[in-house]
Amino acid sequence: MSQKSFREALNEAMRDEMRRDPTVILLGEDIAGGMGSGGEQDAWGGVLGATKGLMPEFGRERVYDTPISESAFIGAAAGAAATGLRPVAQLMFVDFFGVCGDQIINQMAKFRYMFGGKATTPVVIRTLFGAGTRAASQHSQCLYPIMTHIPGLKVVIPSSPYEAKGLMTQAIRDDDPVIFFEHKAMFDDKEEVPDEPYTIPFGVARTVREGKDVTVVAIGRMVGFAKTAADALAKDGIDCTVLDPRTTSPLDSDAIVASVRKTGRLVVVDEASPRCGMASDISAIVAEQAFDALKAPIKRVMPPHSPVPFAPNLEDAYIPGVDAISAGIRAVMGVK
Amino acid sequence: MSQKSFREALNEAMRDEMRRDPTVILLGEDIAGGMGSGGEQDAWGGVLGATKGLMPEFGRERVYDTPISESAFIGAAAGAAATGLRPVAQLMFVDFFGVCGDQIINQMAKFRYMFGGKATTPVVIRTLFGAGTRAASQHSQCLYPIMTHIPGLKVVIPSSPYEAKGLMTQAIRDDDPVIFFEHKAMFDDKEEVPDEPYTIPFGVARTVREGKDVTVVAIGRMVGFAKTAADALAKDGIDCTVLDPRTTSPLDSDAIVASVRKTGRLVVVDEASPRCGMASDISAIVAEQAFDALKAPIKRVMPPHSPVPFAPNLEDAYIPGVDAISAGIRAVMGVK
Amino acid sequence: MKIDKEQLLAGYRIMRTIRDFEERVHKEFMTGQIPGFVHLYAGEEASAAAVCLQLGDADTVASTHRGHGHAIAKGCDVKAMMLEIYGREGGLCAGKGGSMHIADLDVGMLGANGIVGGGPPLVCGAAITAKTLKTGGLSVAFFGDGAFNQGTTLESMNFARVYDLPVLFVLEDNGYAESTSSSWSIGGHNPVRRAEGFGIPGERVDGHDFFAVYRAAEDAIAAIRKGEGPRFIHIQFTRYYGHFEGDASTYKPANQVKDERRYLDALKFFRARTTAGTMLKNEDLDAIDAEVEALIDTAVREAKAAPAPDVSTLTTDVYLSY
Amino acid sequence: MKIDKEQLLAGYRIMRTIRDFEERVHKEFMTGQIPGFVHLYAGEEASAAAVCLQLGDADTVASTHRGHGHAIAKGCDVKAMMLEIYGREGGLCAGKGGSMHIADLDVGMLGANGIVGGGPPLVCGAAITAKTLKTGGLSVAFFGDGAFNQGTTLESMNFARVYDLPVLFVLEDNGYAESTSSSWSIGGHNPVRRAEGFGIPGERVDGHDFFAVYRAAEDAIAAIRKGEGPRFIHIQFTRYYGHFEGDASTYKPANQVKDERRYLDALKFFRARTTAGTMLKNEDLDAIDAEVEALIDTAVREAKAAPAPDVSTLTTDVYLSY
Ligand SMILES: Cc1ncc(C[n+]2csc(CCOP(=O)(O)OP(=O)(O)O)c2C)c(N)n1
Ligand SMILES: Cc1ncc(C[n+]2csc(CCOP(=O)(O)OP(=O)(O)O)c2C)c(N)n1
Ligand SMILES: [Mg+2]
Ligand SMILES: [Mg+2]
Repeated sequence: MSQKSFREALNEAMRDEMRRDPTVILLGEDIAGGMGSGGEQDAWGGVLGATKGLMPEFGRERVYDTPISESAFIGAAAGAAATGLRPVAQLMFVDFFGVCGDQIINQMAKFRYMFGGKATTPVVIRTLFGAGTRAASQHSQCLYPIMTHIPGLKVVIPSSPYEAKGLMTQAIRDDDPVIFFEHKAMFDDKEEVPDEPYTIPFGVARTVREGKDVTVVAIGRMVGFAKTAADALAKDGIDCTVLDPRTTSPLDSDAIVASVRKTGRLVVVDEASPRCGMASDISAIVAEQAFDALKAPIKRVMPPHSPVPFAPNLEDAYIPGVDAISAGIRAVMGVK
Repeated sequence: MSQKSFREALNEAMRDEMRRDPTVILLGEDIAGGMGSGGEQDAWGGVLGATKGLMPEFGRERVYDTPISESAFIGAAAGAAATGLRPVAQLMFVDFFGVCGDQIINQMAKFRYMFGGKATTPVVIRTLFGAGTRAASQHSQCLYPIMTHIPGLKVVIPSSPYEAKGLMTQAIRDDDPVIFFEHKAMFDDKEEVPDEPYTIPFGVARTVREGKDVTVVAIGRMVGFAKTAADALAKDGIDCTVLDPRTTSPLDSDAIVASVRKTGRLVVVDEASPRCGMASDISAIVAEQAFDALKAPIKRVMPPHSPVPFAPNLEDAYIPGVDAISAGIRAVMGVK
Repeated sequence: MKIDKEQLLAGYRIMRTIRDFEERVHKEFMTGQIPGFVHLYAGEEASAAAVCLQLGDADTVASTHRGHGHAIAKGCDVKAMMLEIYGREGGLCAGKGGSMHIADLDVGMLGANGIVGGGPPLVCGAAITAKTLKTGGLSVAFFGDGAFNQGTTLESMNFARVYDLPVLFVLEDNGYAESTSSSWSIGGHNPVRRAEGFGIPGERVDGHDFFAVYRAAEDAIAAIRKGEGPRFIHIQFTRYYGHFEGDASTYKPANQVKDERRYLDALKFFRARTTAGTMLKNEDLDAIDAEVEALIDTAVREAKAAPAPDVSTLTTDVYLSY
Repeated sequence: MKIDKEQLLAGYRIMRTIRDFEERVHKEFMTGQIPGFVHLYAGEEASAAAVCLQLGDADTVASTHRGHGHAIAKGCDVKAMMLEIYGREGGLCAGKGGSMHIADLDVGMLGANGIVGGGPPLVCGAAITAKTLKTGGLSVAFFGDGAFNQGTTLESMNFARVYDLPVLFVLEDNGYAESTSSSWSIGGHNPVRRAEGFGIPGERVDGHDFFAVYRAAEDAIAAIRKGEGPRFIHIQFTRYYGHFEGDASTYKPANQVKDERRYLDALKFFRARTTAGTMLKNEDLDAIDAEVEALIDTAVREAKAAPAPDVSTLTTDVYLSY
């Protein structure tokens, strides 16, 4: 056990699984770095450094730096998975989904079903997401609702370093295609993380905080914000449960519904664009399954329906923050 | 006014706008057909024939048959729109979104915002969607929730020939990027359609049927199914309002909320995959804005979370049909 | 070129099976009992046969929407294929895939594909598996002239080159993508030169000539197995039927359609060439013809008689666990 | 090659403006006041300058994530660009785009692009506009060596070819895509041959030599304007800074980094060549240097002093109407 960053947690999970299982390989742009350069090798270690050190340990036979050809190498990951490997491929930013989406939504996601249950496709697509780094409209999106929408994919969104390690280990061992979302603004977050490997099962929500008045479901980076808001509101006598679904597909709707049955109120905090997003998804499930328990309208805390802006003040206003979450909780409590 | 098929309605709208405005051009695979062949030209007229006759009338200077290079020609449509034309490009099946998604979600959708309001991108992407033709997993998806999720896109889903013509005319005249969904199982549907051009505004729902007990919101092909179900239930004394939003972005949430305020009950019928779909989106809006008016849980009638199967009996079971809709309506009415 | 009698007969059997399968599907499709779309491979048999004949268990192929031929050549069960095309229980893909998704990973057939250009990336992955697990296998991407303009295909060629992956790219140029002529759609009009632009050596062959394809594939496969990385073959031939069933092929010049079966038939050529001398006897081939005819007959009969899949399977096999 | 004194001075002014702009942004970035990512074009000036100098109002360019140079060369307002990079009110894109999305359609600059390979398809569209509206314009796609392996780029080359679109494809090969060497990533190692594989004539030039780029672009543009369809230029040069600000470029061999500014400087070469004889005088160039320095200085000062955009603009300009 030691303090580890989100980056280190991911690195350890990948390293340990590569040690454990020779069929685990990595693919991605500059995940080692220096390919063909004549200069420092492993100079890059992935865009935010999460794969640093893996090429030196496992060699270029298992760590594939790739040309900028996402369709080719994400598709190669799918093809390798269907034929016996466990590839972990990095789609550097999930915003680049559009140049290789077919291999994700029509190929890896559907093999098993289309082929009548014969295919096993244990592939992990790691990808950076989220706003907050002044990276503007094409490098700040969430897009996990798109992945969640597609049957055949599993979608994982860790909310802390501990979560990241356990969920990544599970993702690599999992036999289905997993899209693994890493929030780029969380890479330096630190907490106590075990040194040995462990897994966190998919589809089991984490209770971050237990309270009787409101259920707050938050995703990814929003979990920390929701906890901060809830802790502060506790001083005002508002007692929140904060749930982190961990995976949006499968989604632990049972835990969410059960919690709302206790609290009678739901706030969903989602950094994704609001239309057809995860906040709506969770809201709809609860409106169907726990309607009778609801004491107030379901409140969704989300960014506006606009691309992510560049200017810092605009981006800050875009992101659902602690204040917006507090306001949402107060609204369902009917207090100012 | 005359009986026209969905196909003819689309064809007329495109033809009339091309006559009216020389900046309207068409792009797509085999939208005329016979390119370079030495055989019959216009042999194809688009995969379901909606553009037949347009190349002979307007020439190959305005009707671009393309290689199978969706990124190139969908992106070209975006680039042409940003520089002064009004391109109508066909992405043959929306399932192919994954090979050209970037040009849709990151380029055309975001130009105006990213460029500080300077860009105008009047492009229409026509695309076939939906199940029911035994076309299996990669040719039967809806995917409009993905487009609806992306700020900057408008999303249109006509539910009949009359709707198709008016909405297509509006789409071509509209100054924002429009994704225009055409249900492939509806091309031979017929109804009375005016001969002259007309537009149907975006963001204004259509009341297909007015009733006091339940609001049924249905999309695309589901509108007809919902009407059939509602008409039959009227005999049992269940009086439904059926709303067709026509466009999912912008969405006429006011009309939906107002209707639910009257009826107190909501059923949403959506052919898209259930997670983060339109049914959830509409449900969440109502759970937020008309919670106090709701007398029963919101019911979503949707297909299962699986790819679309090939075998006819499986596909029939997959698609939300009249029976499933009736059952949904009965459920919110609390009757068997 | 090394090819013995047994292989010749095997090659002919594949071609005959494909031809009969497709002609029968064509006929049965008109009765309305086959659901959905079918794209027939008749006329293109020499490609699948001559290439796949030289593949072993460790080798894999990715196919296209026009996938029946590759599936048969790679060893998919013909009766299970027919059940699949009819959407019946016992189908190769349990009735969930249909014609456009015929696959059998157990025999190294990575799937027909509804997405033009869907296969080439997958093949790079299968090649990486072969390299990593040291199976000695190679992987073949069959793709059409239309698919040759799809970015996924082009990227894959580059990717295979920079990693010297054991991949054979087979461009099946049947002259058309739907109604669009490949003489127009392929800028530069020289696919071999395009492949060379990615550093991949290639050659062009007449796809009506089994022996020409066999020899080109033999050379390419030998180089790939030696570790030289990817190769490319541009096969030119004719599809006998429309793009899909229902297409009348009016975009083809009329005389072309009229003549192609008569003058451009890989099976006829094969028979003429192999029986002119002492290689094979007409009876050998006649025997295969009869066997194949019986097989296809049985396959269709069984498919028509088979029940639809149980409706409970609608939601199975989306995931291994969920 | 036809180039008069006025154009030479204009070309030098562009290069000097780019160089100063980038060096200043580099310096200011370290103070922490510039938000987000910036990718600097210093070292590559001759490409943007020599190409864009030959473009007119009807011509358009699509750029990359490394877009400042193309924006300046195509005539974007330098002060508004600086405001944009700082994320301030009055920015060229109202503060919403930032460095990676600098654009100004009014001057034919179709945008920097955060997506590698995002621009080439757009350029095909701008070329179609030019053809349809008979403006006589052409469109230039600038893209990097990394982008040359992106399917979108490759598809666009084919698309431009089959329609003979007035497009100039300019491969800006600065040796690296992030830390990946272009000598590895481009299969076949011969971009000109790759372009020829799509039927597009091309040539390779030294990008540190303004005159070499100018001449190649002049030839290409003349052919395009004559209606011969797309052309390709492979420009080889050096980026002086890291991939983005913050990258220490350790993947480059150490001596390479040390020497490149000294020996591979388009501005130095330009001065030496133009002032060796009677073409230009040193004073001419010195005057431009001083003017540019003052301009950049003002731009930075004004940008730092400018207010942030009004927060109400967060949700404006998503649509024209909604
Ligand atoms: C990405 C994508 N675009 C378009 C289509 C529609 N489509 C199916 S087959 C086909 C033509 C393919 O031509 P080619 O690659 O030459 O193969 P062939 O049909 O001639 O065997 C087209 C356009 C598709 N399935 N996928
Ligand atoms: C589709 C896509 N993939 C990856 C990236 C991340 N990325 C940004 S710039 C870059 C390298 C680009 O290299 P090159 O095209 O040579 O341009 P250069 O940076 O050298 O100017 C990469 C990988 C991206 N922005 N878009
Ligand atoms: Mg073809
Ligand atoms: Mg580069």
